[in-house]
Amino acid sequence: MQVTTKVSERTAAAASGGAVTILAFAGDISSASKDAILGAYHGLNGGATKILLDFTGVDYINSSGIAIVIQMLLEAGKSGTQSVGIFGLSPHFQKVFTMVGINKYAAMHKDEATALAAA
Amino acid sequence: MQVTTKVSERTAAAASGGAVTILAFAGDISSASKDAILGAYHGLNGGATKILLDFTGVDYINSSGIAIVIQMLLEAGKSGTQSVGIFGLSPHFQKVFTMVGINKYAAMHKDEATALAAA
Amino acid sequence: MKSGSSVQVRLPSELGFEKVAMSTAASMAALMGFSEDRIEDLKTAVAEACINAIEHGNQLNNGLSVGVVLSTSDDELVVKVIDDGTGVRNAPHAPDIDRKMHGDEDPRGMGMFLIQALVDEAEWHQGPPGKSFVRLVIRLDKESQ
Amino acid sequence: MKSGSSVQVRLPSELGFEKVAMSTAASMAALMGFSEDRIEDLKTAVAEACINAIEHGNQLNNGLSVGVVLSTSDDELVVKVIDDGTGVRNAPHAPDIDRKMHGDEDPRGMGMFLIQALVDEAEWHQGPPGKSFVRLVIRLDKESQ
Ligand SMILES: Nc1ncnc2c1ncn2[C@@H]1O[C@H](COP(=O)(O)OP(=O)(O)O)[C@@H](O)[C@H]1O
Ligand SMILES: Nc1ncnc2c1ncn2[C@@H]1O[C@H](COP(=O)(O)OP(=O)(O)O)[C@@H](O)[C@H]1O
Repeated sequence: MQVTTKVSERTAAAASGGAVTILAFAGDISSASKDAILGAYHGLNGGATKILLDFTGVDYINSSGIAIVIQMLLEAGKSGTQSVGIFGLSPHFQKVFTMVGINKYAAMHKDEATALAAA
Repeated sequence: MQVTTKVSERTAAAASGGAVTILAFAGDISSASKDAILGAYHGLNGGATKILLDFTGVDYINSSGIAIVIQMLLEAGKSGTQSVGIFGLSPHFQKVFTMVGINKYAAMHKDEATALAAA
Repeated sequence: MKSGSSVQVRLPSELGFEKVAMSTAASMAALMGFSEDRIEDLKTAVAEACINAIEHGNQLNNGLSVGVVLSTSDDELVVKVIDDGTGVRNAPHAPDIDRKMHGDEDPRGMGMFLIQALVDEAEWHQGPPGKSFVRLVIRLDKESQ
Repeated sequence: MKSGSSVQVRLPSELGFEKVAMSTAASMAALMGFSEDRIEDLKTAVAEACINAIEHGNQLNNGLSVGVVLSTSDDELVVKVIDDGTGVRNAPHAPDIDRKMHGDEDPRGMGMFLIQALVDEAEWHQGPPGKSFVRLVIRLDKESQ
């Protein structure tokens, strides 16, 4: 049995002005998360150009779940207008995300404040 | 392999005046804790009449470990001069200590501040 | 998790390893959606059952192992802790703290009581060597004890 | 823990149960005194090895189970994850994030790479059914990766 992923959307103000859309994940990030994550991403309104992924509520992430995050970054990259940042990962998963190279396509921040300051 | 129990001693001021001796436990409380716990208790100087046991740093306690705490309370009871209080237990272990009746012989407090206020 | 999934663990008859069974049981209960409170109850019950199997059932004999079988059904988690002893003859009894505090009762002897108090069902079965076990049940619809 | 103690786990071939093996391994490593960092590394490696055994080795077949054997020696913890498949033919390769981001490489395919990157030793053995396994080692004297 895989634990479901919950995704909630909120907006915050970027330090540089303008709005940032935050997708906050809770539960596990695994192969079972595809619909939840890509569904939430596809449901964002067209104007969302600054996106932050909040992993604070997540404690288990496996490589199939990371592949879904990469899939989303690929789509964001294709859009040509969206930038995606990441925060709230534990030090272990910051290391894992860096090992697979995600940091090259999504800025990784410690927490929301740091992420908004850079956005 | 059983995890060792570390016991450290400190003093604090009781709300009612006078000194309180705090024995702070860390590690596991199991059958392997006998020497650490009773040793620390026997090593207290004779003037220590108000004693607090601090379980904040403990996350595993089993029934053999609880038996050692009871042994110490028995000796404190026999002394005729020592009172023992307990703080820092998780809600689960507060329940377990209450189930076996320890609360009848040692006042149980949420944290150090509450315990010192009552001491 | 399909109803009927089961996980088996074999532990050495060495004190300390009850913590491994405790973690396995906790993570299985978490998968099933039990609350943190109930998982804490289960952890203590499983630890006490394993300690008894290690100490009393297998008498700390290195050549024997303790079996832990965790089985799920729709609404309950059943944990069997199996040892190579001849089983428990006595029923669990509540500790008498007054007698303990006066030295009239062994300060120990609280394991079976805690097991029974913390889970929804606890049954001890005497059997031939390798077949004595205690069977613990916690139910999803009974979130408070 | 005596050197040479071992714990065995059998899991159903069902995704999600890798988390149970992960907890078992984590608690065994904690007993041995590994740091939290190293335990996190081990957890991810064990989870990925179990997922591969469940998905690729046993192809999610309910009738097959995944074996996890955790053995301690003085300074290392060895974890074998055994499935009923014919084993892995390919060596782990580092993901190429640029190719993945351009759709030229499957976004998946990072499990074996992570396993090898996170533990001190990882070896894949092809064997007859029930004998294919990956063997992971973490060492106590190597606290940083
Ligand atoms: N698995 C077992 N096999 C044989 N005897 C057991 C087992 N579990 C418990 N017992 C018996 O029941 C008694 C009470 O057990 P318990 O309440 O857990 O307290 P304790 O282990 O501290 O004595 C033990 O002393 C032992 O004689
Ligand atoms: N236990 C196994 N049994 C058979 N094949 C395996 C096993 N583990 C891995 N493989 C093969 O190696 C490939 C790469 O595995 P991995 O790097 O973990 O990524 P992924 O599982 O995402 O494909 C798998 O797609 C599979 O073909």
